[in-house]
Amino acid sequence: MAVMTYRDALNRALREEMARDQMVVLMGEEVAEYDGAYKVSRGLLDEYGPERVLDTPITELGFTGLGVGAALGGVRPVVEWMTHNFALLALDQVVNEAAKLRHMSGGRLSVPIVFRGPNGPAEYLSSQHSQALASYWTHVPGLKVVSPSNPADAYGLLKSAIRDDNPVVVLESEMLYGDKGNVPDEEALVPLGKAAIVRLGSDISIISFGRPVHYALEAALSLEKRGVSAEVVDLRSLRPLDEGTIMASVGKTGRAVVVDESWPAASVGAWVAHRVSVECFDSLDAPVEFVSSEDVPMPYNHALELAVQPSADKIVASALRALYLEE
Amino acid sequence: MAVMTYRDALNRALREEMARDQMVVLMGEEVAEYDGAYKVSRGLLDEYGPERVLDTPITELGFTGLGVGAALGGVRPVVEWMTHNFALLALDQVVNEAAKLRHMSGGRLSVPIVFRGPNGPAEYLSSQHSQALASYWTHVPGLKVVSPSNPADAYGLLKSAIRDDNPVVVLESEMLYGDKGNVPDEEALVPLGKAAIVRLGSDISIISFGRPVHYALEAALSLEKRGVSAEVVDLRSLRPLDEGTIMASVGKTGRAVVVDESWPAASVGAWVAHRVSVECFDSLDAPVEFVSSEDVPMPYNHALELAVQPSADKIVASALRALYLEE
Amino acid sequence: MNTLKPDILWSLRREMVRIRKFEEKAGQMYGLRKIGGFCHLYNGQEAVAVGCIGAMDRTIDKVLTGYRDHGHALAAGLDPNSIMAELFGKITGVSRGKGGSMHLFDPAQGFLGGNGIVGAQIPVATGVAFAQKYKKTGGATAVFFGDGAIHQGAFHEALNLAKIWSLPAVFICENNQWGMGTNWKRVSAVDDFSLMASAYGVRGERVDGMDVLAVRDAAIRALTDARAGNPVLLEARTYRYKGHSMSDPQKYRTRDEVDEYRKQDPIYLLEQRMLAMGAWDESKAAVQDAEADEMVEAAVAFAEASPEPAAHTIYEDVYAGEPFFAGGLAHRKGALAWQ
Amino acid sequence: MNTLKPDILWSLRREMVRIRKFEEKAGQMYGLRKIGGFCHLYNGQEAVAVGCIGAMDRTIDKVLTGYRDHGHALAAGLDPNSIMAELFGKITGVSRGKGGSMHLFDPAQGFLGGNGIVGAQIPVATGVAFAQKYKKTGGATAVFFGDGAIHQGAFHEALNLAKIWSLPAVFICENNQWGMGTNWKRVSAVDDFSLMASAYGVRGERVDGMDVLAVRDAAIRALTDARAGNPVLLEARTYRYKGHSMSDPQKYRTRDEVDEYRKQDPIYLLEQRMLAMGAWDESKAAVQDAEADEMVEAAVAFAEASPEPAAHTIYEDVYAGEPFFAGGLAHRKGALAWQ
Ligand SMILES: Cc1ncc(C[n+]2csc(CCOP(=O)(O)OP(=O)(O)O)c2C)c(N)n1
Ligand SMILES: Cc1ncc(C[n+]2csc(CCOP(=O)(O)OP(=O)(O)O)c2C)c(N)n1
Ligand SMILES: [Mg+2]
Ligand SMILES: [Mg+2]
Repeated sequence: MAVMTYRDALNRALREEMARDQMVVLMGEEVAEYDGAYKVSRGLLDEYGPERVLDTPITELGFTGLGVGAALGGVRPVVEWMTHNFALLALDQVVNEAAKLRHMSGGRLSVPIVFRGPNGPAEYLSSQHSQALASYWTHVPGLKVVSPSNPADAYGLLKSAIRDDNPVVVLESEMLYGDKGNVPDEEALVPLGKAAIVRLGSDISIISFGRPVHYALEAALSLEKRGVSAEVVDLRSLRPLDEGTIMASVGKTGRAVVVDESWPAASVGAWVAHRVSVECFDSLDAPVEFVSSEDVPMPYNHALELAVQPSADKIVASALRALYLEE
Repeated sequence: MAVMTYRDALNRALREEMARDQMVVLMGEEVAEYDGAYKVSRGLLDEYGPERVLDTPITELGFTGLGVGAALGGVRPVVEWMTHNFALLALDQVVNEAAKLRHMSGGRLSVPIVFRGPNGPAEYLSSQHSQALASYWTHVPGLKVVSPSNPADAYGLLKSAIRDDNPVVVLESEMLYGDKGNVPDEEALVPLGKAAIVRLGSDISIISFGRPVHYALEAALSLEKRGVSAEVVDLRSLRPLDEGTIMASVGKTGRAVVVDESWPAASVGAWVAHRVSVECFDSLDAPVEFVSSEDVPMPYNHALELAVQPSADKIVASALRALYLEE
Repeated sequence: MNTLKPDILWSLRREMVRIRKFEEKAGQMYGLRKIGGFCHLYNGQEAVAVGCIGAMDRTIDKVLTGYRDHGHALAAGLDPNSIMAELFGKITGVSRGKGGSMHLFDPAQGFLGGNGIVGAQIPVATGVAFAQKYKKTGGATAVFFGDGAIHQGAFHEALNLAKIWSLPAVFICENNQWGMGTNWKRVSAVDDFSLMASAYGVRGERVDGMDVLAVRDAAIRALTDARAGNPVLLEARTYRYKGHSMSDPQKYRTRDEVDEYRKQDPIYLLEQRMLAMGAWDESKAAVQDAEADEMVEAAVAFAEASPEPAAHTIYEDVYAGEPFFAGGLAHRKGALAWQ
Repeated sequence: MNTLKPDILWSLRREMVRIRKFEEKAGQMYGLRKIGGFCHLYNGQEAVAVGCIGAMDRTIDKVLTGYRDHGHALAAGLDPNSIMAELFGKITGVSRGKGGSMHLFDPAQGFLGGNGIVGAQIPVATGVAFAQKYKKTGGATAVFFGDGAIHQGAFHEALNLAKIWSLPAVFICENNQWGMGTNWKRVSAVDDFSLMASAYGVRGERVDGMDVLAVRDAAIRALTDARAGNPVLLEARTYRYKGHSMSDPQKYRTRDEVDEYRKQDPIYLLEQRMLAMGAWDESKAAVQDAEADEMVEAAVAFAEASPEPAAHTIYEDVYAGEPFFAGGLAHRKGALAWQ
């Protein structure tokens, strides 16, 4: 086990997969000479050269589409979006090309590609640069979607994503890049489609993914002080969704809080909450609580932007409500 | 009351609003000389001239952004997307510009614009041309979203959308353009944000929007034959969502089927189902049923494409399940 | 050009006739409701696909196009039976009945579609060229798109990428003068698309798209440049005889305009050329025509006789590996109930 | 150019000095963590905003730009106090603390932002020009964007639209030679962006972006053309002295390169010109400098003294009319708990 940052864990995954398979290339804005806007690709240009680590112009639609074509041609591209906010410009190539080419061709084509970059609120960036866009990808059949919350998962999920023969979207979190955690010394893939119970508990299940998993863990600690034992489920994979793990947890606890840092309507969190309400109808002792970001664009002012997002306090309040322990 | 098609009702709304307000213009691919790909704008070029009815090049991002700027400049553009499928290319301008400019400017800017066009499955078009994309717009604060299911609502909602000072997305349905219905002779606006009970019932609430409302009504007839009284709620407006009407209906019936022709995950339908599960927790006698399209891209083959979509039969089966009357 | 061997001329004619007859039949079958949805015919433009694709090395080169793709698919050597079966939505279709007219594919023939989003194939094709360069296959990629598509941002982004990365790509704008009901001049700031090449430092060339030999020559030059890492933009000035798709009443143009272009029909033009060169043979032509008729009839018979796809195939071809379903098996059961 | 009245020269100098000093102070305040996030300074590029915007008719013309917008905002006459307050995230900021550095706006000054999505302002500005034409205001719109932004599809689509609809728009590419850490030549197929104008049949012109008088002249010509319905593309070759944003370590370039450009500093160049023309006055310059210092100090004092926005303001400015919340009031209560 080595302690490394989320950033370095992603870097290690890229490095190892590029060493393993000559067909893996990395492309995106500033990934090469600048070592990545968030330094995820640090050193890769030096190690693998300009043919495999490519700086693109600022043309999200163009280079995303180019990646899709390269995948059709047998290359296994990792396309970095500087952030998911900018990927909205490339959405058509992901939704209408990457996700559908296998299907439209009756299975004759394969699009082994990874789209990755930071998603979700950062700090002091206002509304165009601080959005959690998981739902845009999770909505779409033909894509797989993962969202690691810690370095080991970042490492293991990115490796699995690169080896998968489907287009996989990786939602990283800018605010987690500097976070440290244990990562196995040996190669350790995390399978796509498997959630993790990151804290065992018996009274309530807190279900989340990405950065808010940390708020959930914080909330669980607070709740513990009040005598409430909270289980925390880290979805890790949003598509496919590991319903087995989720429902087993809620089946046991009888109560659930779902946490998603995106806007509430038509979100991944609301989808998970809906599925829990249906599948655990008979075991639920209270309505499923849902903590999302507020239904507003992100403001620049720091106090306001914190107020807009989920927090440990909001999760605690929701959990207490679900437990009918509201103050 | 006059009987007119959904298409003509939209046409009438455009015509009247253009007559009422000089600032209303219509732009999009083929809207002028061709009278619209689906003939919604028939005759408007002749009536209002090429300065107010403009054929654009096939540049969804460009002309959508141009519309946003025109709205900032005091014009009230109606931007037609030939279909919502192609609007994915323009998504950035809607989500990052239209929806956020008021907010980012601290309320100094106003973006009075309507984006409209057919959404949802058509026939024999395969996966790039047959998608129901309501969730992409409904997810986003700063936008309003409506989805008329009949000519009177098409007329009244489009008029309200044009008069609203916010960006409004109108989801029409290609398969409904030829449908006929009564439309009042006098001007009749339908307010944004109000659902309609289109059929009264007491045993179960079927909640839908757009084209599947017709399947819901069909299902209600079948259910009636089995002695089940189904209420049908037509959401009409997805953002804001009329939770009052929805919850009152389910509060009364104690059972709900939500129907959405989009893919299930992170969808509007799942959001509505989630909200019902939470708000009606104490009155629900069964889990909320959700009938969506299958979680696959749309195939070309007609039998397959029908199998993928919601249908009256699927709704009936779900309703019976919710009533514990499953065969 | 005049030094072309007669068998090449005959082969160009053969390909064009096959396409023409296939499209006529497709139109008929659409009328009989055997084919549904959008069906975009290629009549009039045959010289472009045949001239370009005929000049390519089918073992290493790749072709991509838009939704008006029957002609390119045939020129690329796809099985006419499987194309027709695809138009009929049958399981024996090139895309198993999932793609239909707009989405023909056959990677074995280097034919990668068949794309319905105007302009979207341009960056994708640029990526295919990237893979060719990366894997050092020696191949080049030709991508076809319309006069309407050239204004899409995707074109601009892709050409810049192709140039700065020296990709083996040939960009072919088939200017058939109409983008649906819009005459190209109404939506274009320039009246010669090959001019746009200068914004990307690539060579641009305009060619008579009704003249298959001129197209072939231009394609050979372009492919040579592309293989050397110099992408090229070609504008092929051509014309479509039929409506935009089968449902288009064509009120935006006159019959005279169409007739004017029919006088420069690409098949007719080639035949005149062959006659002038002394390479014409009436009976050989008749045999070609009869073979094309047979091919088309056989394709229809094959499509008719082919089975519909089974209901469970809706869950296939979505993912490599195990399929999965949002919302679990309940949805799956619901859908299969119709069978 | 040499016939310019001295008061115009002095006013150009004043504007550039104000921007330079404002940016220096903004940099300091960032260091003190009074400002957060991305803060893109304009030092070195002052001649572009001042030369162009100074040539505009502020009663009818409009300006849009990207995220590097302090300079344009000041040149457009926005209140420095409210700009600094915005950078501090205060309720007195031009955008009520919601936009921050990248999103300055003041429609009263014809200044419509302040956009964070590279290239997105180009179609929006084209639409503003559309409104000017539609409403016959006589005004024109200037839109600024970087050497990185010019490759975006949005540029291509917008220029074509501006030309075919004869919109009064001036497109100004501020080629400061770097898009973050990427030298413009590495991602561009051409080495002169004004060439790209030919793909849209518009006039293109390259101008020395360090020379405020040259920029002003080019802008006057361009605005005249634009008002007549002929959009123009200008490339202003310039340079940014600071990192891309405050967090950029600038490893991609040498100090020598920066120093080389500092020798052509736009303020210094103008002063030399004034000296040569006999229009220089040391004491007048000192007064200008002192006034700019005072302006900046006052702005900081104003920003410091201004209150933070109240928590409930997160729900404001989202919709015209009544606000509403997906998920109802529960969410709303949750958020307000922090206060
Ligand atoms: C992005 C997008 N916008 C609009 C459409 C609808 N559409 C299909 S074909 C077409 C016209 C294209 O014209 P052109 O590029 O000249 O090709 P042609 O049909 O003449 O071959 C349009 C507008 C689409 N399929 N995709
Ligand atoms: C669509 C989009 N992609 C990427 C970014 C991240 N980004 C912000 S500024 C920038 C560089 C832009 O360079 P240039 O256009 O030359 O402008 P400059 O910063 O030099 O003024 C990038 C890549 C963004 N904000 N938007
Ligand atoms: Mg065309
Ligand atoms: Mg730059």
